[in-house]
Amino acid sequence: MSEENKQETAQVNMANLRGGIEYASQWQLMWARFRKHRVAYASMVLVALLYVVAIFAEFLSPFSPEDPSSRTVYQPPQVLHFDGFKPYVNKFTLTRDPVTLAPTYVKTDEKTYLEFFAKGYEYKMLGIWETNLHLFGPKEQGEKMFLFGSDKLGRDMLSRVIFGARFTLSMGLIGVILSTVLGIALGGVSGYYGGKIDWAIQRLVEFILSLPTIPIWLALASALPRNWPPHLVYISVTVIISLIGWTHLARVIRGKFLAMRGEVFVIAAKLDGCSEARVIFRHMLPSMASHVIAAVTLAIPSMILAETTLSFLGLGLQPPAISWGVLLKDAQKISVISNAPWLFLPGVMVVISVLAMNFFGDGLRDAADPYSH
Amino acid sequence: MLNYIFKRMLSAIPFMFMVSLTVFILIQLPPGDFVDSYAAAAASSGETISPEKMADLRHQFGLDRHILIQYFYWIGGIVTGNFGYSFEWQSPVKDLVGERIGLTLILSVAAMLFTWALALPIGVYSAVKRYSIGDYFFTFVGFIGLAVPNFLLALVMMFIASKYYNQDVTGLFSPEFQSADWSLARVYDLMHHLWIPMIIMGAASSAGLIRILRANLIDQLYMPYVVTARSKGLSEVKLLIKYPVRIALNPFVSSIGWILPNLVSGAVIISIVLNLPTVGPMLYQSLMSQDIYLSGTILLVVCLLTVVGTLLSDILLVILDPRIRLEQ
Amino acid sequence: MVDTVNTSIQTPSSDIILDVRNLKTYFGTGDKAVKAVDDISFKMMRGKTLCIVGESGSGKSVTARSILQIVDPPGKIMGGDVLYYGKDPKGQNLAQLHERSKEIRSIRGHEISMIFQEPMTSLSPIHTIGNQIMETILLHQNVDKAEARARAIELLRRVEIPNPGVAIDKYTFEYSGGMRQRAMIAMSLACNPKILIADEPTTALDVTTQAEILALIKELQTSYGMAVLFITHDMGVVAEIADEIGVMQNGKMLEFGSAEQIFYEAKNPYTLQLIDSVRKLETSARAARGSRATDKKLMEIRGVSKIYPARSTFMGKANPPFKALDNVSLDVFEGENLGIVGESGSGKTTLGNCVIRVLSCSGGEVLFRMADGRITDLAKAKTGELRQVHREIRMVFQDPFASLNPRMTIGQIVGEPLLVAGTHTGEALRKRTEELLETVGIPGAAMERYPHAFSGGQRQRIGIARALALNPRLIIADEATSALDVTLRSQVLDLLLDLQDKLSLSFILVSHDIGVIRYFCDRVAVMYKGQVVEHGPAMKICSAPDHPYTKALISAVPGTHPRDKRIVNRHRYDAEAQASGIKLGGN
Amino acid sequence: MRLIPSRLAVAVAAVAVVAVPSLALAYNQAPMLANNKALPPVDQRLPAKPQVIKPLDRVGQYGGTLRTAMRSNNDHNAILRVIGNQSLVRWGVDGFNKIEPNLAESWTISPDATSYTFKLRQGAKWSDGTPFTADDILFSMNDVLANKGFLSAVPADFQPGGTPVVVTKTDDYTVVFKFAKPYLPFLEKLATPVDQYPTLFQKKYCSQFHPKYNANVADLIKQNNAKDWGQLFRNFCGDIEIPARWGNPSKPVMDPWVIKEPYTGSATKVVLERNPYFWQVDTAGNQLPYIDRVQFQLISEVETILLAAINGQLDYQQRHISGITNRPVLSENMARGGYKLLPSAGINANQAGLWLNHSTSNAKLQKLIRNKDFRIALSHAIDRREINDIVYLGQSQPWQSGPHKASKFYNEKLATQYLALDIKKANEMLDKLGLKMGSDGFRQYPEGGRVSLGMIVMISNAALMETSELLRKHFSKIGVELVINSSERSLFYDRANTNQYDISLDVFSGGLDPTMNPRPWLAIHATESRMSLPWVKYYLTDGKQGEKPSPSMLKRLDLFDKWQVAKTEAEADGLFKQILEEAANEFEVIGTVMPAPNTGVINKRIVNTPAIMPDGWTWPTPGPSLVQQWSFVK
Repeated sequence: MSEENKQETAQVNMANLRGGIEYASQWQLMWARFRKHRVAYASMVLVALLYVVAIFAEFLSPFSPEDPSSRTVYQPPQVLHFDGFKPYVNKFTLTRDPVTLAPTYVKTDEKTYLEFFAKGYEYKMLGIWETNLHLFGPKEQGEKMFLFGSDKLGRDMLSRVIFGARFTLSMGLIGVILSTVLGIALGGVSGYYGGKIDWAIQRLVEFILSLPTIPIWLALASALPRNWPPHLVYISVTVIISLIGWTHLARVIRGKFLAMRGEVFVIAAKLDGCSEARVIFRHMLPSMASHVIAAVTLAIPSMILAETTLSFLGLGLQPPAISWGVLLKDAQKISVISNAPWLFLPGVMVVISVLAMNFFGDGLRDAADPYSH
Repeated sequence: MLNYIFKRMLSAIPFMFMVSLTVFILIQLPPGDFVDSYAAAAASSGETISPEKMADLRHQFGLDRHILIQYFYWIGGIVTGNFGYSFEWQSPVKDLVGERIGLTLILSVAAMLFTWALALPIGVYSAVKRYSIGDYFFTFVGFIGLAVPNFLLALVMMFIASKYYNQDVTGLFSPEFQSADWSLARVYDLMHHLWIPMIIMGAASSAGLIRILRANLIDQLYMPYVVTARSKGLSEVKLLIKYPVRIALNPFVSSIGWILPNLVSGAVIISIVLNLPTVGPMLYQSLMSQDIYLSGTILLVVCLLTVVGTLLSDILLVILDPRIRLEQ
Repeated sequence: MVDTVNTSIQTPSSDIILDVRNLKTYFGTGDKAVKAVDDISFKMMRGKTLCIVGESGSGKSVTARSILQIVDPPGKIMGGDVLYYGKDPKGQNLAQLHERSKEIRSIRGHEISMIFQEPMTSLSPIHTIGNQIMETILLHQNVDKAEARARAIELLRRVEIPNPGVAIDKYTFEYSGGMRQRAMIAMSLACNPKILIADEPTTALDVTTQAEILALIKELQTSYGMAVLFITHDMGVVAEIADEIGVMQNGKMLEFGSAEQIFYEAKNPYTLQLIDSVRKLETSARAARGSRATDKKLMEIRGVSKIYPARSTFMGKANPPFKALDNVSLDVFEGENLGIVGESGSGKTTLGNCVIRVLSCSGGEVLFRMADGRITDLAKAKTGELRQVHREIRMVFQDPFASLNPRMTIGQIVGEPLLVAGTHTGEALRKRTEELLETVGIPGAAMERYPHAFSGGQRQRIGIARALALNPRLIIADEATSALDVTLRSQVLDLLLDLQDKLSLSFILVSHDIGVIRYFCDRVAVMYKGQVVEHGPAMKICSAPDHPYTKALISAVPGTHPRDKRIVNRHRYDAEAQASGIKLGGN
Repeated sequence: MRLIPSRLAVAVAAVAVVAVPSLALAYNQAPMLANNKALPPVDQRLPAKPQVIKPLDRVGQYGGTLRTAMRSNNDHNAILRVIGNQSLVRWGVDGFNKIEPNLAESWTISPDATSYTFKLRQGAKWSDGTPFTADDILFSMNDVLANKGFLSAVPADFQPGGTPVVVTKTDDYTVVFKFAKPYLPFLEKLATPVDQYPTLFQKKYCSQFHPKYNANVADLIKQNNAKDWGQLFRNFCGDIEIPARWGNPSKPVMDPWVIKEPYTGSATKVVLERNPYFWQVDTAGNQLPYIDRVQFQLISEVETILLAAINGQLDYQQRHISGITNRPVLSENMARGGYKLLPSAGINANQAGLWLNHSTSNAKLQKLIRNKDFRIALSHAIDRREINDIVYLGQSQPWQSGPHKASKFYNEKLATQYLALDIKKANEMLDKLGLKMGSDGFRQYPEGGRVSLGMIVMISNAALMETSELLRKHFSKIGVELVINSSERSLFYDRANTNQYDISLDVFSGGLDPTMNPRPWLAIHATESRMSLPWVKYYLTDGKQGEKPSPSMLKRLDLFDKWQVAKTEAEADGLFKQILEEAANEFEVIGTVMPAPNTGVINKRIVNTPAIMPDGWTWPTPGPSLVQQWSFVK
């Protein structure tokens, strides 16, 4: 750095020295190390993409996920073709075999042209302003197209998968945040103070860990008063899953705190006259932050799997709410496997998102300690 | 060692008591009781049950008494070996659970052995050959095992097995062996049916185990005692097996503590889909229909399995690692 | 760049056991490669001890390991020859052998064996000592298990480990520091090697134990007639045992010659500086600058004791309660440098921690006269009062790397005490921090950089700057210099003395290094097993002590004159106490 | 659990009979029984005049095992359905229109329809060889059913108008059922499975668990740690609808097959073997049943049952897989599974009926629901063709709540009024009711607030869930908001019974059995007549509790009381037709579509199965089609 901006950065740092928050370098080191891990970096981009899809679900989905239409029941996915630069899909007509009643689709040569920023169904963007603008869709507003095929009621699977992401991914996130807060609070207290509190909290952790997860979810989820509307059920299921999830994190945090308590620079901070809160938040937590973040990213996938399992058992979210678990529950039929396999696409999405988060979390954990060799 | 085990057993008693209380209350939480769900189930298949018959049934099952009285009746019974009556089957819970626990254990242990057989070699390989193509490949496969929801995997595998290999998928035994007593042919038939559930249950937990073994082994590979061993003239392979792998095995062994409960509870889902006669489907049904004594007993047994599992892994750890045994 | 040293001392080839020529070992490839060993040549004579000395990072340890090709990855031997004449008189070039070949493996542990610095981590934690020794025997000699076990027991007896029949089945953590190193030596002698490479074997040991081990190696060398390649950074040890000496720095061999030539006719300035910095610690700088001690009592330590309760081990066998401090009484006078010396386990660090209340003591009182004259008992002070005390008594820590928070800039670290006390904010805080750093010789502009950007010595200076932040009256330095290279040690001590003169400070220096104590302190207290066995003026204690333990301690300190070797005629304090070193659980 | 081994009882009977010289055997028996030495010859096992059954297609062949599947819990009635309920009388093979003699050879009804005299089939024997006599019926009716220790009250079907039936016998083979008031529907009730009590318990075997006949029943109770003699009795002799009915191999029965591998909690399959003493023969004199064994495979997951059927591992399966959605996958795998399709017609009046709650707690809405025009408007808003195409693959037809054409009570208006899709007319009618359209596209009450209907649906019924989502779209087109509260089964009933709903989407019963299940037109069933449960309470407590029904309902309830005590068939049918006419005029509840035909599977090599049979519980499919005359042919 040239001389004068070195001075200038010195001023900047000193100015907010009072706050003492500015420790960019730790993150810069971690970020540099993380970027070297190509797979983890790509996974991070994918995860970010998934959450963008979850947030802008209405805008991204070409059709409303809930409008049934009898003419397009169990329509197989349409392949996208390009006529010059104009993308289009071929229309299908539904004929039903009189004996077996199986829907058979005959490809016609009529084309449905698609375009970006097409007009579609009305919705409130981010709950603020009314619009009917969608990322892409058929040119004429009434037309239909099914890139991911359609389900039993003729609803567009692509839109349903996109809306499903909203519930499943957000449930994963909120659940993890809940269990992180619990994990840090309890793990921290038992790690920092030790003695009786530590003993009690560890016994509680052991008790919860020894309860077999799925049966307990079963019991808790079935204990839900089921006349609640879907979003209330959604929040309570998230709470249930995180009730069990925090124990692993609590153990990681406790271990870190115990190790940290003996560190020389922590003793030095105490001797510098720092209050207990300052010792924890200014000296101990920053060096643990990287490990906590890594543990959190690895916890989200298990939350997503938990949601799908609960929905499969018919306990988590119920139709008419839409989540990947609910979509998979509907697909869980032999009749679907044999003649509507595209209904398993939500399963593929679950696998992709869980994989991406695992690799992302793994990369974070390796990069977590920039000072380790 | 013995008094340690005895002490652990003693501390397990209050623990199990607390578990049984929690479990019992959990089961009673949903609105309505067994008779309601029985009436609902009957009604949904067209048969209707009059209100006074329902009151009759409630009296019969003793459901009109206060929760705590029911609990102490149950716990009192357990102490004397009577686990109570299942409402639905009208037969003692002990017999119902007795037969199925055996198969659950067989399935879980088989899945655990499969997990270890898979995780040990892969874990060692990907640690020694860090960041090689093999390492990335196995990590990827491991994560796939972790990522695919097991009920989906179960259904698809079952469909393929029955459609293309016309494998009988209606249970752990083909019909003629179902109630036959144990014979070699029956064991072979069991093996023939066991491989699908074993793979599914093993896939997820082996991924976790590979990650742990790989991380521990990497730490041990560059320890000074490895350099000492090399300076003594030991060959790389002998050196690898005797020192780093041996020490990295300790957490691997202590994984029994958390693998057993996961497998048992994981088995619930897979048994439902694959229709295996384990405690899984019975637990799910009894929870749904609030057959309290039956589901309470199963949950209690599963928790007992967990406690035993953790104790087993602690003991194994002590045997394997002298540092814990002798040093404070 | 110093010209390459001529090593062509013509001696008949028959008694050369090892001839290393233009050895190059690099880490990494291309221009970024680290040249750990850069074109080193030397010869080892049969039955003689060659010492290679150099500071950390000089490449001495990599040289030793290159001989047996057990360099940690990514290190690789790039060139040069290592001719070994032990097995095949015409010489075998070890450098050409592939690192996994059978030939090199038949030499490792059989012809040439090695011992390391930290036996605790160099021996397997979960295999018995016997198992690891028998492994070498069974590997190279075709004998059955019973025979191998008998040989192992014999070896343990050779290295003076008491009742070896029982010791053979014990684990590493059940041995004391010295005993572990003896077991390591026994293992290396399993197959009567012709060369023993010792990579800083005594650096981690107390001075008395170090003396025992050096004597043992000397005695085994003569009885086995083997050559010893001794790697160390301690010139005192070199003076005591070396027949020939090689001085290394940054991968180069600066000087090579007999002990006489190096110690008395050294030509290379770096060698001279090494010798001088060791000799310097045989004088007292404090005395040279004139004592600033007054007779006003600053602190009175009365009957302080610290007892750790008995803890039952896993199997229920409870070991007795451990008395770390046993009724210690000491006075500290204003302006004085009080030294507390003792070996590991003597309780010196515990005393330091109890005084500043990092640990609470089980009994006794620590009276301290505050700046405003009030006398407070630190042992029973409440947190509020304690905070005021911690402004007047500050601490400097041993490990420079661990004592600075890696995630804060050094400006923030040094400024923390001021920030917390609220005495300075904003610009005033920045100026005061810069001033503090300047006083300890660190450029103010470096405030924005992080601890990982500084060397050990610089970090220790930053630690000192932090201690000075609140204008303390007493600084407790707990082994403040023991983690530094010998050349830096005296510089830091000089810095502390300068500060003392400028800021009228008093010091309590806790150390195991007699040289440092003699150089820095006015008065010294000697501790052994939690008790103060003797105290008095530094010069008297360090030259003519009264108490037998102090005598043993002082006599075990290696001198810096090959001509009057001191270890060989050292005084041994209750030998059986030393010998019965196997106590349950290291401390 | 074996107390007095039935073998002993058999031996005693055999000794008494062997003395008779072996006549030229008029009847022949299944080869399977040939090697069973303990059995007397077939002629002595059959009654003097065994009932002759004419097989539907042709005389069958003996042998084979009928493999079918059932769910592993709460599905015990699957066994009753296949084995069939052997009552005094039975339904005709093709449906509800005819009652045929079964265990009773003949019967006479008193002119005032208050007393029924049944002549029993002489010589018919229980499965352990003991003769079936009037004493068994008296034991079942007077000693068990009437005993407070067994049931707190005699079932309603046996105490019409509150006074229990009086059962007496004039001789060993004649029994008289005397009612206080005329009780015409008694015969039909007897044919239904829930009223099989008279012929359920054998006096000789079951009396050992009855305090009146066995003094030391107390230690038996302790021995089997039962709570009281009722539970002990049920464990050994079972009851109409409990798993224990199929749990005791040594319990004597009159059914064509006898339990061999009992149905217990941990069983993975239930096997029944032919009853050597079964009292029916075919036209060629062969003792029925043709099939040797019936095997029920216990499977927990419905999809696995479907997979087993496709795989050809099941010979007969209707339950759980006959839904219309499985029709494509079943028909595609016919060749592979070696089966042919077995269609059956649902007996419900409507597959997805809208029970509008006339006493909903929401006062504004209640006034609207009670207004006929609002109901007509809602009906016109429903696009029944779309429901039929999507949910029932176009196999059903629009229908309201009336009985089917096949039933003699078919009422053209009640079945087909207001079926047409007419959004314009619906909107006009709603406008006339003063429900102005709000800005958010939904209508508002005159006094403010959006018109919103909360509809409860059972989560486990996929067809109802899909129909509800379609209805929501249809109603939104006329500005009426429909909120779907899908819920677990047990909660569905909990909420329905506590009146927390505006609409309940559920089947309308009474399509083919209107007199048996008149629930959509009469507020008489405590949990199922959901047009208004408070009205039901009013009716059941004679006005002391609940809420006074609408004038039209009061008129219908009065007609129903008269119907119950009608003396002649003609009088009864006339009254019932008036009830249906009144219901049609009121148009209380709205229907969507008739039940679509269900399709089960039956092994290609099985004959004598009816072309189409009803699919219900009062006609316990496939029992009344006489499974004992089904036969494998090579």
